[in-house]
Amino acid sequence: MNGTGNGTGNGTGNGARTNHRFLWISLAVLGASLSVFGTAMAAQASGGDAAQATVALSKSIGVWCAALLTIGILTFLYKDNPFYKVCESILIGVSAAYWMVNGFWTTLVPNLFGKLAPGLVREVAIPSLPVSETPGLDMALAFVPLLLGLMLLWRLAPKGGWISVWPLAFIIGTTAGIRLVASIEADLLAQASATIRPLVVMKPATPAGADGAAAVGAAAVAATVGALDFWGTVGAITGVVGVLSVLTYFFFSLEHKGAVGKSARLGVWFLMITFGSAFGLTVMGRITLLAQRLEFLFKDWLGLG
Amino acid sequence: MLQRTVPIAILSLSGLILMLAYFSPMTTSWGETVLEWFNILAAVAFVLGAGNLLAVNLEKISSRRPGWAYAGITLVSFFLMLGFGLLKVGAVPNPEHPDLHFAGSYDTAASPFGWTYEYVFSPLTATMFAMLAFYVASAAFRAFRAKNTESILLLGTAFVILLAQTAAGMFLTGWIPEDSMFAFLRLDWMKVAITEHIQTAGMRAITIGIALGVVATSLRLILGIDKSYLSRS
Amino acid sequence: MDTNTHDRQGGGGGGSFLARLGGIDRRWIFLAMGLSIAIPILLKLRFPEVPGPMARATFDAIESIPEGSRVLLAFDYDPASAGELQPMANAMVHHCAARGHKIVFMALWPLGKQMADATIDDVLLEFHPNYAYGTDYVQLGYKAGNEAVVKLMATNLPQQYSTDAAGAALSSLPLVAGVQDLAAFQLIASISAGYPGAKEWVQYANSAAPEAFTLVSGSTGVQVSQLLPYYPAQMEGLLVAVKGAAEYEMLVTAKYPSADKPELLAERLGQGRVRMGPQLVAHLLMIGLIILGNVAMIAGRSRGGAR
Amino acid sequence: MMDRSRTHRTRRLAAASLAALVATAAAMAPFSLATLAWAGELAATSGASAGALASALPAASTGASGITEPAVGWINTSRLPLLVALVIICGSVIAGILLARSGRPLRIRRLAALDAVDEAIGRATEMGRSVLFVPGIQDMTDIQTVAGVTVLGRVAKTAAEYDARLEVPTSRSIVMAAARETVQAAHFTAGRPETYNESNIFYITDEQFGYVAAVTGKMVREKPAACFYMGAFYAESLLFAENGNSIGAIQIAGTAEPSQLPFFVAACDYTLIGEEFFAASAYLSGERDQLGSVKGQDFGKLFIAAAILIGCALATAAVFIPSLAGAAASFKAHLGG
Repeated sequence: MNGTGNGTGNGTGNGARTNHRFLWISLAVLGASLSVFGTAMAAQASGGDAAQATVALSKSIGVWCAALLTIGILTFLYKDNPFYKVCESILIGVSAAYWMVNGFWTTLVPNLFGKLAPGLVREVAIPSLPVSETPGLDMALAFVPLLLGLMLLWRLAPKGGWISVWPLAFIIGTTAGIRLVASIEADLLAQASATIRPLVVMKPATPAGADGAAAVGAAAVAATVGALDFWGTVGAITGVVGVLSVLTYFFFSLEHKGAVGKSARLGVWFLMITFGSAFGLTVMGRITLLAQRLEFLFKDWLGLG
Repeated sequence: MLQRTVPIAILSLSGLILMLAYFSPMTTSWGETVLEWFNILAAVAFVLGAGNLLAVNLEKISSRRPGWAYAGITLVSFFLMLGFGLLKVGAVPNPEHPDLHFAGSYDTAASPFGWTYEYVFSPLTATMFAMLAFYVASAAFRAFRAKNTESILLLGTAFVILLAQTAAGMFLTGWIPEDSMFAFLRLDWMKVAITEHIQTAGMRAITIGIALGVVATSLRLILGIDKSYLSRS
Repeated sequence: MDTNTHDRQGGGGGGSFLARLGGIDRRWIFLAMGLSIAIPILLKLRFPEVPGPMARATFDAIESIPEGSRVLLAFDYDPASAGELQPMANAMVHHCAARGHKIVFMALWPLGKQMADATIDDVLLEFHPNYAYGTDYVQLGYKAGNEAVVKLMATNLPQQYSTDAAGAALSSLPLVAGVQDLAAFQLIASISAGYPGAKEWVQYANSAAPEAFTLVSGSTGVQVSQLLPYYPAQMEGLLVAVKGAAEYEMLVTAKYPSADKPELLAERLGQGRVRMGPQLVAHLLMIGLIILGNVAMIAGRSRGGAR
Repeated sequence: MMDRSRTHRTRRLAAASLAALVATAAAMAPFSLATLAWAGELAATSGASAGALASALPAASTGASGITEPAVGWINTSRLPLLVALVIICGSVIAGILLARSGRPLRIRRLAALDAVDEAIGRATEMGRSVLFVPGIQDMTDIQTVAGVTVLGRVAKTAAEYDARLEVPTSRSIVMAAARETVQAAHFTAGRPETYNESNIFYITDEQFGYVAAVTGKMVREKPAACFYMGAFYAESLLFAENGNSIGAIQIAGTAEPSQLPFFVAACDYTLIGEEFFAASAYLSGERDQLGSVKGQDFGKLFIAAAILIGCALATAAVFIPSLAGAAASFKAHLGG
């Protein structure tokens, strides 16, 4: 532990005073922003043109803000620079807070506090919080994650940090148990079952009235059995051979030599085609993303087109 | 004992119970309950993340490490957003309960939190995402070189798919009649054949392998063979 | 897997111009990519699309059902995928209305209802002002439950949707008053960005009544590989990504132009083609880059001997 | 014929697993009833996911319809085939472990990517630069993250032995906690607990692209000589790999996210593909038990390959002999769980 601390604040040492000053500065900035927005909201509430003007102003400030931040991120393509670093720092701060706020209002308040103190939550934040028929049981069950959470946080305490391994063991254990069964069901068996198909494909029964729907009865059956769908058959065999050869590639027990080596090599070829195809198919979506950013810059910000 | 045996026991037991719980109608929902607990746990653990974020950035500032000013920006934007959200600053009142401040919604563009989401958070993340268009190009240029059979297949497939994705594909091979015996030379035919037969097969095998890997990894943990997460022996 | 070990040296290290190209500063590639997307957007470049078989099949599916058929359009996406899917939605709504089909809107995604509402305002009522709510179109809105919604609709639609999105009883809306299940529709289209979406429609709607209706779908590029196995057996039409949208737009606007608002129609039903401009140039750039990289490698190899 | 012997085996295995389940269920009955009541309540009150749950509950208890086995209150008979598959697959992994314990020589092929791990860390040490380990962007509820963290344990041990500086930025608080435990454990195992520095494992933000912005920024500024990407990755895979390449780092990736494999394969030096990634921590540990479990995975693969071959043979035969169609379809359906 070389003085960086772990969130307990016990390691900050000689920089403590600077930190305090910094905290005060950020609090002041926070206060200032709050008052600005407060005024704007008050103007909006009072109605009239002033409110509309405020909304329009807040939107055009917003568009400028978004445009500058967009450009800031793009400058990273040329090289790392202070503009990018500012954008990066804002992004980290804002997004970390965003997810924490989200977790607080959508998980902690309804699912934890709402179980532990439903009356209070209903009174303060969620008037529509459903009334439970078994509040006692709910509360008891809500204590489990709370307890686990507190054990996890215990690592911030100076002593007994080993207790935080317990909730981790619980998390890892449950994850392993749930995913084990789920992956056998949804991935292993489902995919194996989907691979199974006839390796010979015949043309569909009646060629959909191509010959004026003349084929009836025995004639139709004869036509069905006779016609081999060449490309369908090739496709079906390719699919099964592909799955089996790639599985051979994943064999760990055998060196890739001899017949196994040949099959594994074929498997690698299948993998390469798979990856090439997936790569090519993704490009379109990525270009759309950039096109949308550029459209925003050109149209919404600069008013071109 | 408390530091080593108990965690292993907790892990094995919780894993086993959840494995078997799936098979009884009475306990099927346990998995979902645990995942719900996990969400709460993750939200509680934000304290850990936030504490760490503070510690790292405050240390940068206090020791005047290079770039300490950026740490300041991170902290200011963090606290602003956190304050806006937790206090529901400027929240739009709930029409049914206009008197309850905390019942209002804080994420519409009319509130500071929603505004910051719309004009700061979204453009920043969307632009980071959009950078992929550039990196896809540079990766294709650098990595798609015909060095051996494998790389020829990789780049050849990507090449065919890229051509087939645009009007260029139709321009080049669209004149080949669809019902002729040379229809397989059409780029759109090739694209469908590759994705439907080969890519599907490849992805299937990968998925089967992954499932087996998940089983083995989970079992190693549940059986207590893999104990790499245990510190302080 | 070791695929790429020797790349770090690039193709640089002297040699001819071509060989040096292999180790070019990647920022030139970035610049080229940026320009190849920016310029078509600024110039609004549109390239002619040649409709492929899938877009044509989708178009034909909507053409082939009798005029005035009852059609269900499911908006299974949100704004994040609107870039790819909204052009399809616009063209499909215009196409259905131009054929005189009666349209029922719904959504499996929470924000899908808003996308549908926007499409109703921007396309349906804009180009077909005679369409009346209740008799010519109905908005059922969003229902939570993913594939369970489809399953229930397949057997008992009024139980899933007892009212429309605005809360009016279905029995009060002539278009859907007598509808019992999905078999009452001649065509179902899912414009789909993932789960739940087109795949669930195939699995749970089509399997319940395979002969009753035609199923078509519009899909994002990312999830298309999951849908390909169903085309054309279980899904008669499939529009894929912006390209599919652009091709379909071509077909629809060519057959059904707007008499009084041609410019507005060209804009609203031209988004796909406008977005294909940057796509075409950027894809050609990528193809060019791959060729260039290989030419540079071969040039470097022949000069520097075997490496 | 095939089908009958299969059902026979199914019955026997089902009986055995049933007995095990009875014991577990009996032990947990009071608790399970409580949970059930609670889940029912939840379903009645809160929205979409719970709605699905509510519909699942009655469906589960009546799920026996259509299956020949009689319905028993505390076991979901429709999931018996899955239970059988679970026993077979887990059994083969356990068999692999037992085989390893029996002392027979274990032969397992090498993975180039894992041979490169030591080399990459050694190179970073020589150059006096750091090693970067990215454990993916998902939380510990994703088994890929768990696998990534176990690989981290091995990487951290080597780094501790070489005295290389290892940095682990995480995008989840709980992953940070788990990574700290693991790296600390690795330092203990390496016999160098004093060199463990907790502040090298730090949380950035839960937001995917915020995390990417921070990590790529860090990469171009500090230029780590080796980058490991082990865990669940989405769109950020290529952002990491291309920036890592531009700073000349050795890059070793491992993920089971099929959609991102193409980008890692194209842009990284070595990529552990899907199953290889899950085998990596066992490989790196070098312990017999763990290597045995890798061998066990191969037994599982043999089972699956055999099932696919049998199914295809049946389905192909059914094309010519229509009376086999029922058997083929039921084999396929039973395999699907």
